[in-house]
Amino acid sequence: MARVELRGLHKTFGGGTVALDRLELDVASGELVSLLGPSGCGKTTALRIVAGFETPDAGEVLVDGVDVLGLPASRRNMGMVFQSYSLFPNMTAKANVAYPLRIRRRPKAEREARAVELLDLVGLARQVDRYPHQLSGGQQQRVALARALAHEPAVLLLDEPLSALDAKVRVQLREEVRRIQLELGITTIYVTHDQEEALSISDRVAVLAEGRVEQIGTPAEIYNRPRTPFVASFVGTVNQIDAVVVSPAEGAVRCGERVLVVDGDLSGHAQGADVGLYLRPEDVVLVTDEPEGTPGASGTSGASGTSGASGKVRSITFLGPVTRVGVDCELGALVADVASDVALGLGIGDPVTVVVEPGRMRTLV
Amino acid sequence: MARVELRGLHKTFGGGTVALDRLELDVASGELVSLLGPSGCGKTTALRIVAGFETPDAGEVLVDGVDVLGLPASRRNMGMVFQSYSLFPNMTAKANVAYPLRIRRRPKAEREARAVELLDLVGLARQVDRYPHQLSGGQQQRVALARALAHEPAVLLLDEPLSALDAKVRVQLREEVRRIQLELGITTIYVTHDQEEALSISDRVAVLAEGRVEQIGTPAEIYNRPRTPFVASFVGTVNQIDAVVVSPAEGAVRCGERVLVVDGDLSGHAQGADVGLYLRPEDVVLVTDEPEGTPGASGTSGASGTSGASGKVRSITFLGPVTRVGVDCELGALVADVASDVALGLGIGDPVTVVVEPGRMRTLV
Amino acid sequence: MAALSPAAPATVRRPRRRRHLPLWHAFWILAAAAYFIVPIISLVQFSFGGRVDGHSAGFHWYATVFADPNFASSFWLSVQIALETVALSIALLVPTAFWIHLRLPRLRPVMDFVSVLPFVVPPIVLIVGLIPFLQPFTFIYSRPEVLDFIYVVFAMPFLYRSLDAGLRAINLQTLAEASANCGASTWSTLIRVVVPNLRSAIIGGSFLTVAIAMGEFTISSLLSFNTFPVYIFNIGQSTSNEAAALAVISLLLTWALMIALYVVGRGGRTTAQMAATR
Amino acid sequence: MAALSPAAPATVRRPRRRRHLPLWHAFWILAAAAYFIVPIISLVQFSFGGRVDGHSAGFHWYATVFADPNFASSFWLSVQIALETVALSIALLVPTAFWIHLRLPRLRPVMDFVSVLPFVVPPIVLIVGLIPFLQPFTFIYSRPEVLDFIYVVFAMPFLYRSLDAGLRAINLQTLAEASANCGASTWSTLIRVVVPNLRSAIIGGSFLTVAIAMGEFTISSLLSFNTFPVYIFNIGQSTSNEAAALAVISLLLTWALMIALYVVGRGGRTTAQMAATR
Repeated sequence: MARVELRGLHKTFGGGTVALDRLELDVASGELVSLLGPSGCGKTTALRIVAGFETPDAGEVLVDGVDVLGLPASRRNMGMVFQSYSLFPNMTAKANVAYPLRIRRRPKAEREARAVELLDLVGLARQVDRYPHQLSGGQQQRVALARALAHEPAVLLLDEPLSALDAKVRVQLREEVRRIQLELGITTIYVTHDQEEALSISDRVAVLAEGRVEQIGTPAEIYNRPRTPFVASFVGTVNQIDAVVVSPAEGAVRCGERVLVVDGDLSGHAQGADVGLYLRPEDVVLVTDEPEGTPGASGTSGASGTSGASGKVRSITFLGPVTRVGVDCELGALVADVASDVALGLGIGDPVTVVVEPGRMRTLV
Repeated sequence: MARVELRGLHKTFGGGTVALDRLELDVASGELVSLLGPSGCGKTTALRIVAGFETPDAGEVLVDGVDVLGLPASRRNMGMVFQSYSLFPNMTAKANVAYPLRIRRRPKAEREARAVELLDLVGLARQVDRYPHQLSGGQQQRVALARALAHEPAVLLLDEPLSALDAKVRVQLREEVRRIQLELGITTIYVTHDQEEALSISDRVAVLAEGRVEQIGTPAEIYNRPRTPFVASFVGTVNQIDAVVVSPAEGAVRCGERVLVVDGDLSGHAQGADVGLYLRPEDVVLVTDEPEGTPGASGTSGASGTSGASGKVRSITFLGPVTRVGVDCELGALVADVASDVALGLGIGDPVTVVVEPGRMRTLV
Repeated sequence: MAALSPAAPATVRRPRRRRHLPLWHAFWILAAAAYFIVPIISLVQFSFGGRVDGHSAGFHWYATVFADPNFASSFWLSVQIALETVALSIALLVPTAFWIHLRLPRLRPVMDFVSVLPFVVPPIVLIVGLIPFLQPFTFIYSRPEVLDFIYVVFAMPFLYRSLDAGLRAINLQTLAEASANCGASTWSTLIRVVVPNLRSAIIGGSFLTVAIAMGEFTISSLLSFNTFPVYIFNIGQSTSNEAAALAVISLLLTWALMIALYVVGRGGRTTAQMAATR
Repeated sequence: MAALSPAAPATVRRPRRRRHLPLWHAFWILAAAAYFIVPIISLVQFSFGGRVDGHSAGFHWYATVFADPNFASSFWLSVQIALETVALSIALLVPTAFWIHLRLPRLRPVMDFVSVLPFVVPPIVLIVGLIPFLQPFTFIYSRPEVLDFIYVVFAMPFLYRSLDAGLRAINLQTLAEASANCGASTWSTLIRVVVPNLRSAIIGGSFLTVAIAMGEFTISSLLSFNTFPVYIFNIGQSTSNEAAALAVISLLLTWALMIALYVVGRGGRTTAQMAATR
């Protein structure tokens, strides 16, 4: 399998828009790396440069150490799945998958066998003779995936392949894409703007903003240890709290009237400096202010948390497994995700105590 | 405010497709009811009949007890927000919002004042003079909402208003739609195929399938007490487990070699009858098979659950706050959503014990 | 939002309103009758009209037409010119339209503009300008092939617009990139992916080109070539019944073409439906 | 997936490949030159050519043209017919196209088909059929207004297609429903929402209609009306230099029209961009 390196990729579009700003990225052999970012962050441009559909102003794209930028797209040996349906409408599913082999003048028997085998792999063994317009959106993208794999490419490129599909199909198909990628062990670059998709499918996620990699790491690293405010707010939901550093050595900050100990390195900050704290909604624990003896709404965690701030319920949004509760408290306006059966006891305007375990309140690394 | 009743709405399209099958629905004054279902379930047809864009084959649409089917769309006094952007491209945001009042020949000063007031309500006070093509998708839908409210309609109709928007904008805008709806107290019918959207925004959710209401209830009722397999699997993720009734009176079923006590009424089932159990992934607790003394992965719940089935980890998908773990166990192939920090200790192939609290395993009501 | 207007008036008309056939709908039926059917009926009547040797004419004028050697020669001249025009047009325009859509989309408005030029510059002006220019080059001027090159220009808008619509319907950019990604050269993509999906656009545009080349009168008359329309016109100057018979024959040939066009058009709609599933 | 072919050949050409100007690109530049520029240059030369009273002609032929009272009368006759044709076409086609798109989309392929009829039925055939039919009705046949009705049919495809493209670009169904939901009648929707958004389509189609009505030669010649193209032709039969001067004047008028068309076309693209943001 192939190793892909993007070195100092720079691309400016007409009108001076900087699409890529000296982008650096390494994808190890057999790895699936997602490029995650909002629209306009350059993720699709980067992929299209790798595929050969755009030319960078500067930089290199190395596949196993060899720069491929001089090669036209048709000779780069990459398989690509596009965002919009890209099947050839005049060909059946089988003919679509066999097309890369027909171009390579492989014998008819070989290419048909391989097409059937790949369609079986993507779960469409019974739809081989259907035309694209006879297939659902999800099925069309499965065929597109099979076609992208037909000529045994060194690298698989996926450009938001699931964004046109329904939520249920999207979840199902992303699991299959991952299963097939692991089965074949093919080096893969996956472009998406959907953070859950990126977290769930990737070996590593590269979060892009304004043409640069803001952070790259495993899904858990990106989610739990975001390095910039952009990553923290783009990946998942986050509460942001302003604080002032009290003691860099002990990791203590003052937030309103309270002194809290946070997770993360404060050594870069001077005493008295402003610092942003962030806190995931699932790490905010709410304790209802009920008479002693009745257990708090969140049960065991109760008063053991270090920072009990009293507040009031502002909004309650049922999301299924969890309920998102908006609370106004001394730390500011926070949202907390609590188990839905716990939230059933809450009403708007109820007084609650907000408890956060010390390790959960973090500064950006 | 107005009460809306749909009585026996029936609609067949050319080719014999039944879009609506004697649909019944009551929407109380000031209530927000979502019509939730997959594409083709008839939800949009129902909304378009209420709006006056389609004519049913049979049935009535009553607004405050008066059948409005004889009225053309232009005289029904309803405000609608469409799925695709529906702003008039030749008019500014302000002119778009003022349009319903221009049609009604209100004085220029009045309609301008009202347009500015409504644009302020939807958070676009500074974009009043922009043309639709100068606005983002989310802003266009805000203007469309303001326009739908301009003539003080009796009923607000929303046809998947957020489905063309990005995930982040979608979440933000649905909160605002709900805020404005509560502020104005306007009777609202909201069509969506996104179950989280329906759960989070509605007073009540009507789940539609094949032109009929499968179930109607509050978001928590729909999520926690689905009445049909369709509702259980369409709303949220669900594990389905086959079992045999042992004792209808005690709510006991046999599942593989185990006898479990389930939540839900089994009195309709005979002893020995097959029954489907369902179980939300967040209700599956995994206990790692570690030496005594070490707490189980899920902490306190541990061995206190009634049904410890031993199994093996099949897959691990990081989703952010939770990690979805696939487990093969005696109950079948299950998925469990566990807190991500808990899941960090798990690897594929690890032995685990699956514990389910008795109340969590449910039969369909 | 202080007060709401009442939800619905108390009086409700129950009978479902069938929308009336609008006025212009009726107009178009009458117009079609007036413009196409009435002249054609009068034409057919006329082609069987007049008296020959004291008897009613019957098929006399048709027989006269087929007996005239100029009928066949002018007809085949027009067919030959039409086919040459179509072949030349396709060879030039299919790659051009493909390339403009794929690589030079900024040129699309320019092409849209160029493709209306033949309508906007009156043929009479072009020909008045061309005649003094062409006259010295007798080896071109005297051969009917000169019409091929002129008709290519006049038929260009029709074929180009047909191709343009066809190319817009197929998501060309993505299909071409997918094909390149599969290893195909641009030429290979054109032949294996684009042309098969443009089939009905090419055929539809070709029929129009044939119809225009077969029916054009002004230019061939001014350049003094005895094409089929010129032949009809000349006959019409002398024997109007015979001209009517000729026109009927010409119409029947045209209708055969139109039916083919309609069948192809249905095929085209199927392609459009495929495209709509994107 | 057993073995993978190597990722990339070892030899890599570094210099970025600028795509070559393709062959047909060059061809079209030459073709445009041959078809439009060369005749026009020859035309202009010719209009200043010949000798008058032993001197070079200079603006002599232009002076002659403007001195001829038939110039003004034929020109204004054509302008009058063109404007009548445009007014009639817009009044008939805008509501028709709107209604078909909104309520009878199944008729769209039929309209597409009807709108090519005027190309497919050669004018010469229609006229040969119409003349014997019209001759008895002298009160129509003898007035130039008969041309309005004929030109409406010939210009219909252009205006209809322009409107069709305009209507496709504006998401008509949703806009009309939104307008109805706001309380507007269908008529009100047409006037306040549809027409303003079709402005450039209507103006563009109208210019084409004007150009066609101003430039049509065959029919007006056969029906013996002295329209501007017929006048040019008749002059060309006698004084070819004067005809060239006339053609140049005609071209300049046409170009004024084209520039207007281009400016409107740019406006149209802005509308398309708006539509693209949907």
